[in-house]
Amino acid sequence: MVSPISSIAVLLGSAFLVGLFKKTSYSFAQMLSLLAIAFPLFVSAQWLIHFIGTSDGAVMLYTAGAKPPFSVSLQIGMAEAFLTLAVNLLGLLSIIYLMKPFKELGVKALALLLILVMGLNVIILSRDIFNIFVFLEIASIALVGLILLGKRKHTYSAGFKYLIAVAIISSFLLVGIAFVYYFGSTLNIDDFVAQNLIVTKGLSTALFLLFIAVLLELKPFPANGWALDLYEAAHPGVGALISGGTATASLYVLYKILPMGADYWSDVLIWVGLISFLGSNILGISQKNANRLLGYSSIGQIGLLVAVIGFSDQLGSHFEAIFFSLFISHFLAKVGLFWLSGWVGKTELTAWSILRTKPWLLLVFGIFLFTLIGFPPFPSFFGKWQLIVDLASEHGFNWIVIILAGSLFEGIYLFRWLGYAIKGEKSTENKPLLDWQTALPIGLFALLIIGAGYVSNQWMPNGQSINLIPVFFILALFVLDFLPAWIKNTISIAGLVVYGYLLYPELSDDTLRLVFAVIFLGGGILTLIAGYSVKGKRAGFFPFALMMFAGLIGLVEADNLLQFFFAWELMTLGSYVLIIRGKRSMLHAYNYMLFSLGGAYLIFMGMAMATAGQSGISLEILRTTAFPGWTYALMAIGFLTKTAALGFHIWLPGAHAEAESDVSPMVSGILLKGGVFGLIVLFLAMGGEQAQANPLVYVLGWLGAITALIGNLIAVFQEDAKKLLAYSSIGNLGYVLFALAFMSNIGWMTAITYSLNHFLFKTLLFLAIGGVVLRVKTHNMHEMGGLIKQMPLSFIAVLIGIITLAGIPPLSGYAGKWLFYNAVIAQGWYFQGAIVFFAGTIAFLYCFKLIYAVFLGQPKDKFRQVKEAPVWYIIPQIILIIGIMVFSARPDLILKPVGELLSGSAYFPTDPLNWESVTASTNLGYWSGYKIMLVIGVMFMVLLGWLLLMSRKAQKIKQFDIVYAGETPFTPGTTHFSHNMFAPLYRAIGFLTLPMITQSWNRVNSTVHDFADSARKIYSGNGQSYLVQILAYVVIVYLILF
Amino acid sequence: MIRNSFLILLLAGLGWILFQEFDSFKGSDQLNPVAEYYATQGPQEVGAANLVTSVVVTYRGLDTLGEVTILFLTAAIVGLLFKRESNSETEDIYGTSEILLTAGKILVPMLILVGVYIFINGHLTPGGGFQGGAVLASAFVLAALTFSGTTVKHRVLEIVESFSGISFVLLGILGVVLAGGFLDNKIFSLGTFGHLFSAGAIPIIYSLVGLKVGSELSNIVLVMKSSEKGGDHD
Amino acid sequence: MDIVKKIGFVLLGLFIVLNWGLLMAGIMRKIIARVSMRRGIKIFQPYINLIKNYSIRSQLTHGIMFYLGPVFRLSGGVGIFLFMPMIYGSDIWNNFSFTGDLILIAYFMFFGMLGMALGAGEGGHPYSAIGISRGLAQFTAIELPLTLAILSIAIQYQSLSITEIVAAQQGSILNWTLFTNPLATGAAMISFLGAMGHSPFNVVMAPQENPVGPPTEYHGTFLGVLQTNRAILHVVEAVLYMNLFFGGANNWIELIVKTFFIYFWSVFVGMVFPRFRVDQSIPWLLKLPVLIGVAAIIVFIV
Amino acid sequence: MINFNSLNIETVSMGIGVILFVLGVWGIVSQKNIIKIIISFTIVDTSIHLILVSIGYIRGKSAPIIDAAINKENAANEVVDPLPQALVLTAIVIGLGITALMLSYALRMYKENKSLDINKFKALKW
Repeated sequence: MVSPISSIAVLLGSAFLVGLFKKTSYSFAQMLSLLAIAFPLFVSAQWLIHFIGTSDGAVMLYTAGAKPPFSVSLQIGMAEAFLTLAVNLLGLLSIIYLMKPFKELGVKALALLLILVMGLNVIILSRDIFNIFVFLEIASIALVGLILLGKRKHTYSAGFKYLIAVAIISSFLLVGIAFVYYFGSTLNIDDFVAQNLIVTKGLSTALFLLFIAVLLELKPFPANGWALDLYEAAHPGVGALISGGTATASLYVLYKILPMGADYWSDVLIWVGLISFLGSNILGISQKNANRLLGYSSIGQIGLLVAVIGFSDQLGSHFEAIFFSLFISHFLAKVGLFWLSGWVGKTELTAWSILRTKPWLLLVFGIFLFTLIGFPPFPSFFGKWQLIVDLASEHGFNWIVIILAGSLFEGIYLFRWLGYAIKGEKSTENKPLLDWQTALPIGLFALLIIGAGYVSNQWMPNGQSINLIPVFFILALFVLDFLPAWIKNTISIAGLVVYGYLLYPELSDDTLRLVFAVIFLGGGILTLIAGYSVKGKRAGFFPFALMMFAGLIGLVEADNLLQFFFAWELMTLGSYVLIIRGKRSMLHAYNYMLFSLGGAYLIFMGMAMATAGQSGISLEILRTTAFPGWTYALMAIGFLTKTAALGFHIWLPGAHAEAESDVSPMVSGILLKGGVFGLIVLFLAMGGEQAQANPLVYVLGWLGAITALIGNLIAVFQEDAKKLLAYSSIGNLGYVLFALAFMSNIGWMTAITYSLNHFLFKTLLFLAIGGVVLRVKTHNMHEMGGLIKQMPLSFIAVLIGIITLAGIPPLSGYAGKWLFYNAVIAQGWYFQGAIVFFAGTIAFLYCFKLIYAVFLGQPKDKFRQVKEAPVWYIIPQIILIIGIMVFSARPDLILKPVGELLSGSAYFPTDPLNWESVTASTNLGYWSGYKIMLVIGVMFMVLLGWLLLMSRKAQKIKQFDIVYAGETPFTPGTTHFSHNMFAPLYRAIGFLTLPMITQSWNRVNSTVHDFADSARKIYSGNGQSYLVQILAYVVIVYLILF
Repeated sequence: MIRNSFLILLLAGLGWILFQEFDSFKGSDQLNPVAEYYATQGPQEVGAANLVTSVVVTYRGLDTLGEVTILFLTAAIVGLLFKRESNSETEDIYGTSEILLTAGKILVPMLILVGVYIFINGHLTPGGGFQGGAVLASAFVLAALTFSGTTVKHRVLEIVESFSGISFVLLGILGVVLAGGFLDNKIFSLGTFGHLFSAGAIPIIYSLVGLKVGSELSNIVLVMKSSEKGGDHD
Repeated sequence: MDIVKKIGFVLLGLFIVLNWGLLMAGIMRKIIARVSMRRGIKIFQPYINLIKNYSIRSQLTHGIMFYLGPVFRLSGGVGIFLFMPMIYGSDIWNNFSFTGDLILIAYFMFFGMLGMALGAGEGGHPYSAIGISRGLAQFTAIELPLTLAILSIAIQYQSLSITEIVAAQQGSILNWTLFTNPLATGAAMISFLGAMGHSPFNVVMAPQENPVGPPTEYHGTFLGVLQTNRAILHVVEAVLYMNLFFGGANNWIELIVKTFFIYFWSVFVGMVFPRFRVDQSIPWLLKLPVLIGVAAIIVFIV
Repeated sequence: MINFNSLNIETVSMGIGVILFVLGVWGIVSQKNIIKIIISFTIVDTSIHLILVSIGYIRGKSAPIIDAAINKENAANEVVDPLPQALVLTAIVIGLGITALMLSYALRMYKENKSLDINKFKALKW
């Protein structure tokens, strides 16, 4: 195999050679440098393949024909091979990406890049601290030169700040090395470690200088202003080199010298790293400049990596996998983002809407951001998962909190940024053209992320347990995105059908899961049918829709925590994109994402605490968790953010109302059940009826009741039809939460009945109203009216829907209500119960408002010509109506097996529902859906017939032929009483609906932003104060340590 | 005021840190193993009378390569920084004093001679490539300052430095091919200890380094000189 | 017992209830008139109105839902009758109460209201909508005390089956819920006032005195159907309260007497008290009656 | 009262080195003029060289060059540590490179906005 030394020589030699070329022969010089970097790339690749293939240990490379410690020695192992590969690839692509700026600056600049790459290679390979020092200097100096590329404003001052900072840092480094040599009498790392000297005051101080200098090279918060200025001033291509190249090398140096120091250095690394991670992510929140923001984010990510190095002992055998996945995520995503920002050209975040002109770039941007945050299926997800789990097993909970908090803050700015890109107002001026030099590197890195995701998935313990088939299916959909919508739609539906068919056998015995599987898959199919009405490509819709459904069904399938969390995040990701597709959804999708992220991290935290001290990660261990209080509380709150319980509901109305007509039913009727299922899993873990005593359950009960009341009450006062439905969802989920909290057999029957009903009628209503909105192009109910004449089918659908919603016999809604009364009385939660029933009667108000204001009353002139909703909307509605009818007539078909399952289980054995034939009974009361249906049906028909008989000669009359005291109205506008319909009620109890929660959340939000904005003032821009910060950092850390 | 007192505190802290080192520094009475190896094995292995040189050029040759690279980088970057000015021909606006002129006439050739001597004998006597190169550079600079007409062509300097740099690397690779490893000097016979033609590749390497350093240093200075001339009118 | 016979008796019972409803309406109108120093209508005026309305020739419809509205409404009334055991201990007069319990009736009340609301809505007359919105808004507040009362008696009797509740009140008059659980009765009887639509809770029917409320647009047969329903509904609701709080009835006479007084209670209050606006009635209903209801529950759980 | 007999050469040079280091840093963080800052840096640099040399010094031994004075066999007992001297050589060159770059950047900054006051270059911040 080719020795890495030769690649060093090649790089250096060609650097000297390139310096010779004249401007005229520039292109030749360029070709030469490309080849010169391609060679070491090839070498590293060769070694990496070798090490993967064989189990050989690292290989020592000696120079000057003498053994270390007398001569400088290099070492190449798996890690070195991989890191040099990364660095060399970065170098190669940088030359391509920076082709134009390089040409402006001339051959010398090419030489600089070659030397930089060479330096990084040596830093990674070398085992001699002084040698490392020399090449660190080389790398820094080369960078100082490279920042002249694509000259921007203030480059010089930024360069000077960087230089002086690096000079100080290297002075500390050199002094440290000098004394390490004095006390250790060697410069070779391995030799030093082998001696394991007794730690004297002098030696520890020497090592302190060494370590702190290397740490400072990694720009720890807050001693990093110089680096931030450089990030801002330099060409993004150079920023990529700093963030991806030098940081990588310095990180590895840290890892190499770690054994030299005493044990406490691991803790120092952890604290330094985590403080960096948290600090720079907080300060990033109020950053408006893209490049500088990337700087903040880089520093944060690198901080996390430093901490991971510090954790290396705790992580043990998982260290490589974790470090790999986190490192590769940072490397690929951050470099890719820098390159993207180079293409965007303008610095302010809002300008990134320009990405919309190149959809695939937008996709890539999304991939990068989600990789940074750590969403599946990207590598960082697996890294973070394993990291947190391992830390939990060490009871390092406060560390976990810091990491998750940092990630959350990171999410705050990254998703705002994504929002700008997807939905921000189009920038007017002409778009930059996308040449291959830009497209190639970015695209390549995006692809590499996918690959890396697969690798880290396979590498991580339990990684293989994740079912990747859906993911591959989704990827395929991305590839097929060029096809017309109806084909992709068919493929997606087929996918769901087939998957359901394959899934059925393993769920057929577990009715509880089966019900939700039906909701998720069946609902998915139905709502996708509506999608046929969309013409054109509908680019980027189906992959994410399928992602959401894959996530949901994954929840049902999951039998270990990793699978569950994977599915959960997948669902969040897909639904976020679906929601943000709506017209005015930027803010709502942002809120949705932040709440989901926060919730997900709480769930994550809970799971981690559950794994602590237990073997394996199967869902079972939730029952035997060592910290029941924390685990359950955290997870419960996490799930409540998804079910939009009061307090976490503010994202829902906008998100559901502004979404596309056929997306609203997905995210309302179906997505919310994800949270419900999560709660079910959690409550099952809490262990059935004996959990009734659990105060958490009691609190959740009250929360559910109040949510139901407030949700419904707010819905009553909505003028926007979809918002009304959205708030009603909040209320209905409140019922479900309340019923689950009973932790009793009947209670759960109620909850499941409610979930199923809510799925049926809410999907139905959203489809129907969506169809109407599609036609009349407005959400405002008071602008509609009298549409029954144009849209009879939609009217019937809504009628059925609201009868079910209001729980009026004979339809299945009543089943829920009846079970409810029994459960409440059995449980003795009378007052919560009373509140919920009050909520139920209030629901009746908005039901009426919905159907009356839209379909009845006075038709408006502008809508006289509208047609019935598209047939693709009607079909699923009919299917759903049939579903409701069947469930109403024969509730036993579903409730019987569920009941048997519950009472059969160890969880809820006592007083179940008794069935004789179709009549259900408890020890309180009885109810026979079938007979009620029969009686009412017959009676209704008889009376109808009778009326028909009596008034057979009834004749149709005109719209305005109404008894109108004195005069006749002439405009429907004044005659259609629907705006602010329940004003008296509002005067009476409207104060309950004041947006207090929203206000308090806003207050939290603004507080955080103000803090970040004032905190980042420490980066005063004065090079000297940066130096003071560095000095202070050194001194303070020293005083803390000694 | 507050800032200053804060600085005082910081410096006190820094002083405290360094004092730890000073406090635990006791000097040393005999060589540590590594140094002893250099002293005992050095002459046989490398064959250079000047042990420092043997360490610099051979044992820690990689560092030296790094140094050379750093100088190269510096020269290149300074060149980039003053691109526009550097090609503006340096016309002398100060004029040269009689003394300088005379001194220059005498000194420049001698300086060149001394410089070359220093780096050629780098393996025997104190000094070496860097020192010699520095002297050489001083000669060029002096010349440039003195005889306003005769400016050294950047092109020439560039070629010299690139050429010497590449040859340095090539010699290093030859070490891998012919001898014990990268930058091993035993590619040529070690010769008789203490003579000019001894210590294998060291004299050649040092000469190359000398040339390189000389050209680079003079390059840097000349570029800056010309730039601050050109700088006045922009 | 075979289904034909059953249906026969059900229809008979329905006929009795209808007549008693009409008659009672007439009597009440008469009483009201006399109290306010008027001669008032004939006792049989409701019959006359009904017949007149059914025999009007001209019939105008605003559309399908306008048509279905009355059917829903009547189904609501008749349905409650069907699910209500009328006479305690007789298989003949317990109608179809075996299909569902108290909860079924409580929720089936919505059925008629919904139909009324929709039908009136299609009528396209703003006053109808105004009346409905007021009615529904007030109804939410009316339901709450009733709900609490129902919960209270459900706790008391540990049953939701009306038949069992009645059975538990047999024996002495002191077994009536009225005496065993006066608080629940109190709460329920207040909400009964609202349900009956007399003053002080009759603003629903009077956006302005004429034309009136939800049925504004209705006339002829449609109005006839609505009046039929009202007659039935009033009796049946009274029967419900009778069953729950006043020991039920062992025969039709007892039923008639009890329902008369229960109904009279609402008329009595209506004559004494002035009319609430909706935004006054709701807070009022949510204060005192709810407190009583809560108390009715507390006495059982402590 | 310092005991001068105990004050041997390497201790002195080490002490001076340390003091110079602190002084240089003081100059860097207190001076406003960029050129002065650079000069302070060179002081720091030099102090490091002093420290290195004094680390390499062996009491009473001579320079590590084998010539007439020192016989080859017994070199180990007669020379000082050559390694730190080699390091110093490298350190000097690196320092030179960095200093040169600083000066050129300073020159550039001066040309950009006719000032050498470090407080005048705050365009990039936060």
